[in-house]
Amino acid sequence: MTSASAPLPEAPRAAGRILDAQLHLMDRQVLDHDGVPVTTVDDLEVGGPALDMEIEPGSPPPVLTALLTGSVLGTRIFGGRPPSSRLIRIPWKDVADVGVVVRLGIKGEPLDASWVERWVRDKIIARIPGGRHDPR
Amino acid sequence: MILGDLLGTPVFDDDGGRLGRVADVRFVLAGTPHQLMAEPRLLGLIVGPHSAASFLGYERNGLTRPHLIARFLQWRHRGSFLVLWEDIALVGAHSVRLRPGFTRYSAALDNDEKA
Amino acid sequence: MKRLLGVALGILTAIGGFVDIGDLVTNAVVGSRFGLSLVWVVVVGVVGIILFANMSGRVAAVSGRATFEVIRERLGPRAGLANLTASFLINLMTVTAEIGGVALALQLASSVYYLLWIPVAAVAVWLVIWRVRFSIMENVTGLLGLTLVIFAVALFLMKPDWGSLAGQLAPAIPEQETVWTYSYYAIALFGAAMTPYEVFFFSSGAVEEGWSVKDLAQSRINVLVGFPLGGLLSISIAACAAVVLLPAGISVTSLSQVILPVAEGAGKLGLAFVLVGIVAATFGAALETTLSSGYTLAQFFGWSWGKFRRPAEAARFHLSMIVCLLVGIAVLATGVDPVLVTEYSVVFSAIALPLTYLPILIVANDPQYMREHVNGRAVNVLGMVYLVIILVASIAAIPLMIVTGAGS
Amino acid sequence: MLITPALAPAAKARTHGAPGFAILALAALAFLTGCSGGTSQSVSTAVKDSSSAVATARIALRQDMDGKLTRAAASTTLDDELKEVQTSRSTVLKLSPASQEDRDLQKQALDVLDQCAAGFATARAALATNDGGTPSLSDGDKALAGAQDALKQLEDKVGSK
Repeated sequence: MTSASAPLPEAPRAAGRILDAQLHLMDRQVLDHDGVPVTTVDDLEVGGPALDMEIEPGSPPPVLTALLTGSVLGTRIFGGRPPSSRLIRIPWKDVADVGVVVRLGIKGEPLDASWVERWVRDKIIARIPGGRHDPR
Repeated sequence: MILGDLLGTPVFDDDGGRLGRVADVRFVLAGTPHQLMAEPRLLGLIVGPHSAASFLGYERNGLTRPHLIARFLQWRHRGSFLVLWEDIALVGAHSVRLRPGFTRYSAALDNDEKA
Repeated sequence: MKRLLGVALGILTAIGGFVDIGDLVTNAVVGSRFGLSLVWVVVVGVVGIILFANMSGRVAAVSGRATFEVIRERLGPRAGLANLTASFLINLMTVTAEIGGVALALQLASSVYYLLWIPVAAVAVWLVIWRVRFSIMENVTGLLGLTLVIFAVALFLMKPDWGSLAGQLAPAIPEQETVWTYSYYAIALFGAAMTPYEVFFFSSGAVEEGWSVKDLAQSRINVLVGFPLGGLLSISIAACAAVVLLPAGISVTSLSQVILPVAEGAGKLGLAFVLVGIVAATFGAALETTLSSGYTLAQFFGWSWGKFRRPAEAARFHLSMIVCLLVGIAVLATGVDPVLVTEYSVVFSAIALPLTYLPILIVANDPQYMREHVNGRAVNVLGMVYLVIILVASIAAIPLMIVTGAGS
Repeated sequence: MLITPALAPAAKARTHGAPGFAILALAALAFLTGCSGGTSQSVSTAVKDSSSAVATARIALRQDMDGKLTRAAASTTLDDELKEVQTSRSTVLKLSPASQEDRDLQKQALDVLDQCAAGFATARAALATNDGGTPSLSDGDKALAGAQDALKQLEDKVGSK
């Protein structure tokens, strides 16, 4: 192939900010509205295209719909696939900013992604004397 | 579909020739505007002929140091290219097929982001 | 005036916090077996930890991201998890060793058997983590750890033959040792100076204390002045062993041997100082390593973490530290020798170092994180030199461990 | 493939597994293979470890006599070093020598190590009976010095072979 060494043409200028999944999103820390860590971006969910189906020329590009967390981290490392119902989603509409970290525009406390944290807090840590003591 | 599945998937041209693997998936914030951020629309795939491993951040033009690491990773990812959504014919569970006469674009990213 | 005081305090805690059970044991072992012929490794290690701590502290101050968040983000989940597993196990070994060190020092002070002190030490560690403010914890253990200066004082009081001591400084292999044991202990010393937990703790501590770009100058002074002085402390431990134990044909295998030179030079008062110093240093390091276990896990998985939050607001972080302490107690309860655990932990530290060092080196050059505070050219040259050194040490460690039977 | 070792772990990470696990497995192997060797090798190690222990104990006793060491520290030191001698003794005891020569060596080593343990017993008793009683600290030191000489002779003998 000759094209490997010749400089490739620039892609047509896109109409908005560019985000590369791997570079800008995956494995980044997710903070909530108040800067409290919620989780990391363990994977991403895209609304299409349908697998193994010919894509009609001119069909609209799929859209990134949600950040994923929970057991999907385990399957991403070791292989396999959790059932879709077991995925913990943070919908993209709740994302406020993408920088070094991904910031949400909502509070993290009530999210599905925080249930383990809530459970450990309510069942164990808050029950130890001083568990709600403010260190400052 | 889950994006992690797409990363590392082999990419073929229309004749079945292997071009490499999906190294990254590029989005552009140009979809339906929400209250906070616009929806990221799939712009295309970054295909790496030699390695689908992470670029460790060195795909951006601005990142050239430490020099030896930058050179090494650029060498590992030599020949990587961007192929646009319009040129993708089929996304399968184990392969991606491009349309005949697809265009390779430069995969480099401008380092224009804010911290 | 207040600012000057702050600088002084920072430096003093950096010195006092530099030495832990790994430095104590490894330096004494090396001094008793190799004299001062491995001092050059301490120098290499100190320069390395300055470089590494400075980079990770800068990343934390500028971007607010601690080291393990960076590791996960750059290396991805697989290599990140491999690093987490290795770092976490080494951390656990070090927690175990430090708590054992506290207990052994308390036994030397009280003659109550060390196994009885272990639960006491572990509970004390947990209470401090649970209740005490981060800065107080740092400063108290750091300042008390300064009493380890008694090693240097004792060395002077013994009036050694300075000329022959200086003559040992050249790298040379003593006749009863082999090139393999010499290299093995070189790696152990390097690992003792550059333990990854110090970097996890340093960068997370910067986040705990809310460092910003304004604090960079202060942190640079702490590291640049405090760590070399801490390194001198390490060297004086080795020198004490080289003066008293080496001529008597003693090779160090227990903490009681580490303190004998101090008693020789400075008597009972010196003994009191050194025991306070060892308890403070190992206790401080037990806090740091326990916190580091929590930091690494929380940062990899994106949990809420930090002593600046109420425990209930960082529930998994606190739970994981409690579990670590319990595991540490359980391991020590089997009667395993804490000194032996220490000797292994420093070598494993050297083995795991590259996967922690590389992402920090890369991100310290990334303008998205660092804006204009990216590494300078000189730092990068040094950074690449150390990348090679760290890789060589990491690759050579396991073969050397096998060849030498872990240095025996 | 041309991968410089410098970046192999990081670069391969996404495609291949976890280098850390291999490292840990190897380390465990190192643990297991660390201890082996013939009779005279083991005796030599045991003798070296014990003479280091006895020398330490003698320093501790002397420092105690000079008033430089507290009782707690001195007795802890003796306990630690006695443990070292006992460990050496049990390694020698566990040896299964093949030749008559090795059996003699094992017997000799056990005798010397017993002498060491006896020396430690005297020294600890001396430390326990406060000043003036018997055995005195110098008795303890003498017993340990005797053990040290015996160790030295054995060491020379093993070394000369």
